Amino acid sequence: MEKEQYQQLEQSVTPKPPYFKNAAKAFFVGGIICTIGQAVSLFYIIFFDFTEATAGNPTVSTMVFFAMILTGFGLYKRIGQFGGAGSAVPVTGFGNAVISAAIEHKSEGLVLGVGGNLFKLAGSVVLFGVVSAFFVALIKYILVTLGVVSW
Amino acid sequence: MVMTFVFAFIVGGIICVIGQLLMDVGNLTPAHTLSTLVVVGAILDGMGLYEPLIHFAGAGATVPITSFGNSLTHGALAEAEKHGLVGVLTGMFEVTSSGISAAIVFGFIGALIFKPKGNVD
Amino acid sequence: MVIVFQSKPSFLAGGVVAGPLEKRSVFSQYFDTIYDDERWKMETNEQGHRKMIQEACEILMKKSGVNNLEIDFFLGGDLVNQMTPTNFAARELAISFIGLFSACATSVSSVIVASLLTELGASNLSIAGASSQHNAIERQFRYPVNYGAQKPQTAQWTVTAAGFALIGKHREECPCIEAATIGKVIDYGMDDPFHMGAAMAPAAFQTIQSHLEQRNQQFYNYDLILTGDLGQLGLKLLKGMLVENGVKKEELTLLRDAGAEFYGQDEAFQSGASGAGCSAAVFFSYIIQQLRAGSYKRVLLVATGALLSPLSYQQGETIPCTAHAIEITMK
Amino acid sequence: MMLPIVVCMALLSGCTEKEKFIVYGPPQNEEEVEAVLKEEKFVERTTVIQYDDKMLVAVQFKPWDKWKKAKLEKKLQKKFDEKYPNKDVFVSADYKIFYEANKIKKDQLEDNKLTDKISELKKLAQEET
Repeated sequence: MEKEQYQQLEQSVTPKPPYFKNAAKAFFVGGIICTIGQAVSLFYIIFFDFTEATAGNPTVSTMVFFAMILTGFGLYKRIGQFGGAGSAVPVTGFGNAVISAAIEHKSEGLVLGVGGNLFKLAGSVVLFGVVSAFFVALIKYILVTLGVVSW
Repeated sequence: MVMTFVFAFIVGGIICVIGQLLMDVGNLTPAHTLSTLVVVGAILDGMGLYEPLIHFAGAGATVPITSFGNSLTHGALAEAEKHGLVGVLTGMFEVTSSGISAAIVFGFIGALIFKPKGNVD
Repeated sequence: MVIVFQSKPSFLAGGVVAGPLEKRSVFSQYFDTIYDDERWKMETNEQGHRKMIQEACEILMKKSGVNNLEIDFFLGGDLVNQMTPTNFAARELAISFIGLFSACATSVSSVIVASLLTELGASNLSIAGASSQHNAIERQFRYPVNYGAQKPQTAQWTVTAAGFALIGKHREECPCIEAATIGKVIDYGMDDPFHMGAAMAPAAFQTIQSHLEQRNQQFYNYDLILTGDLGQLGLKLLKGMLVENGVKKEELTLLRDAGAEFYGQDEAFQSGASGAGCSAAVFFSYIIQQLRAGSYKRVLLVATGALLSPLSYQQGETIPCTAHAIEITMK
Repeated sequence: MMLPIVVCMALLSGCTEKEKFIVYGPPQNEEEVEAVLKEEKFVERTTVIQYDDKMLVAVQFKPWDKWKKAKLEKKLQKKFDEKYPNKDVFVSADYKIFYEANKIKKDQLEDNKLTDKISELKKLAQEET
């Protein structure tokens, strides 16, 4: 059997991901996580000195804390298998990527293992976040200087 | 206040669906998907569109990873506005995202107290 | 290329240990020991992996009533970088050792080398086999075990198991190795590390075809043709290729896959089991016991291996695969 | 000692129920303030606290108008500044401010404490992330 012929066979046998089902599950799980985030946020607004504008930071940190607990007990990967992007896209997913790598590489020590591999999976998110922030600021600065837009 | 919860659910859900479609239809790995969304968040903030989304949906916009791009860009833009071109450069050293710091700290703590488990269910 | 063994070396015994999750395997009743701790009470997964190999070999020696001084060679491998678990286990076992790497096909390639050494007269008793430990392999090839990435339906689950066999001179009452085929490395351009079955199926196809051709045999001359870890989808693809090549549909019932059957129909494992330990555990427990019991007279075991590394697929390379086969008969 | 005039208004979206208007202290210009706020369709609920020459206007916008929160807040601030040039008006659409304003109303804070509390809230509202 030729390569091309085999690739055709492979295409016909391999099941397509259930797009709709996966999207629905992602919507549900992602929505729930964000709603929990909203509740945490409200908690900080009511019981501490945070406004709607400043409650974002403690909320995100708290969500990452929840991610640590769930990851440590091996529950986050079960949520991940069900929710797909629904649990990967919220910051809890970012936390899971960092924390799971940290736990995994503990066996190589705190410096070379945890330190060296902490951002093994999530490093690209930090990289592209910072770099794109730089370029967006630069472009906006140029546009403002040219008088195209204002701050 | 109830509506804020509803909007948080819907907007957060929609951002996750976009991520799922990038993974399923676009065939991207989770790392590629998250990187893409962060860049999208940064660009949206540059256009001044992310802040309104946060006002509208609260945690529905601050909890998804797109808010990383937003908060990093926000810091850089604020510096650029204050100090001009130099600010664009120095802004990079001042920008922070609480998610990143939290992940580092909790990652370290998690490594100290937990062991990797491989069970399926 | 086919090798026919004149002296017909025999499988004298098999030793298989598996991890806690493998209790759910349909083959679990044939395993010698199932351990409740996936790390074998060791600090790290890799140490647990080593301990598992040691334990399988010790059980094997105990079953056959021999000690390590009577064993001439230890042949085996695993999937961890530089095969440290097997190398370290060899240090503890203190037997002349060569590490072999054919990815998940190591279970059969090590038996082939052991049979050659026996045929040559250099070996009286050899241990051959392979193993894999889920956590150690996953973290190396894919993600940390606690990372919540969604696995597609095409993914396979790396088993935690070690399977070793004692190969010796021909004995009437034991299953013997008649012939073997060392496979070529086949690459049909598949590049998805979460769809290994599709990458490995063409290699299995080539090896089965050339073995049958050179041995002048037909599909129905075998009681069973068992592939290693193609998974449900890989098996489907292999069947598709065979049908295309003129094998009759009714003959395909003779073709089974250890990986596809390993965890039954449990959807938590997606397309089935994989890993070097998968084929080793099934071949050296279930198959040997069935042959001894007389349920099968002639089987062809085809272990498939995907020869990729995390580096190679990140650099955009496709996944080359190989398959090695041994033909085992029982009087 | 000047008793603070606390005016509280709860305008529910769409239907303005009269009984939702709770007025504390001698009513001065509370109807006028209410009318100013009612003019704007995007306002859902408000709590206004008046004392001395200061005024804290805590508003909550209708959900669909929250997009423009920053803009609308400014608009309202400007409107109040123009309408009451002699008064120090502070408008905030933040939920925290609204929540605290309601608490002030409920607890009936005393003069000196009120001044402190309000300047504290003002500082809070101006904090950036």
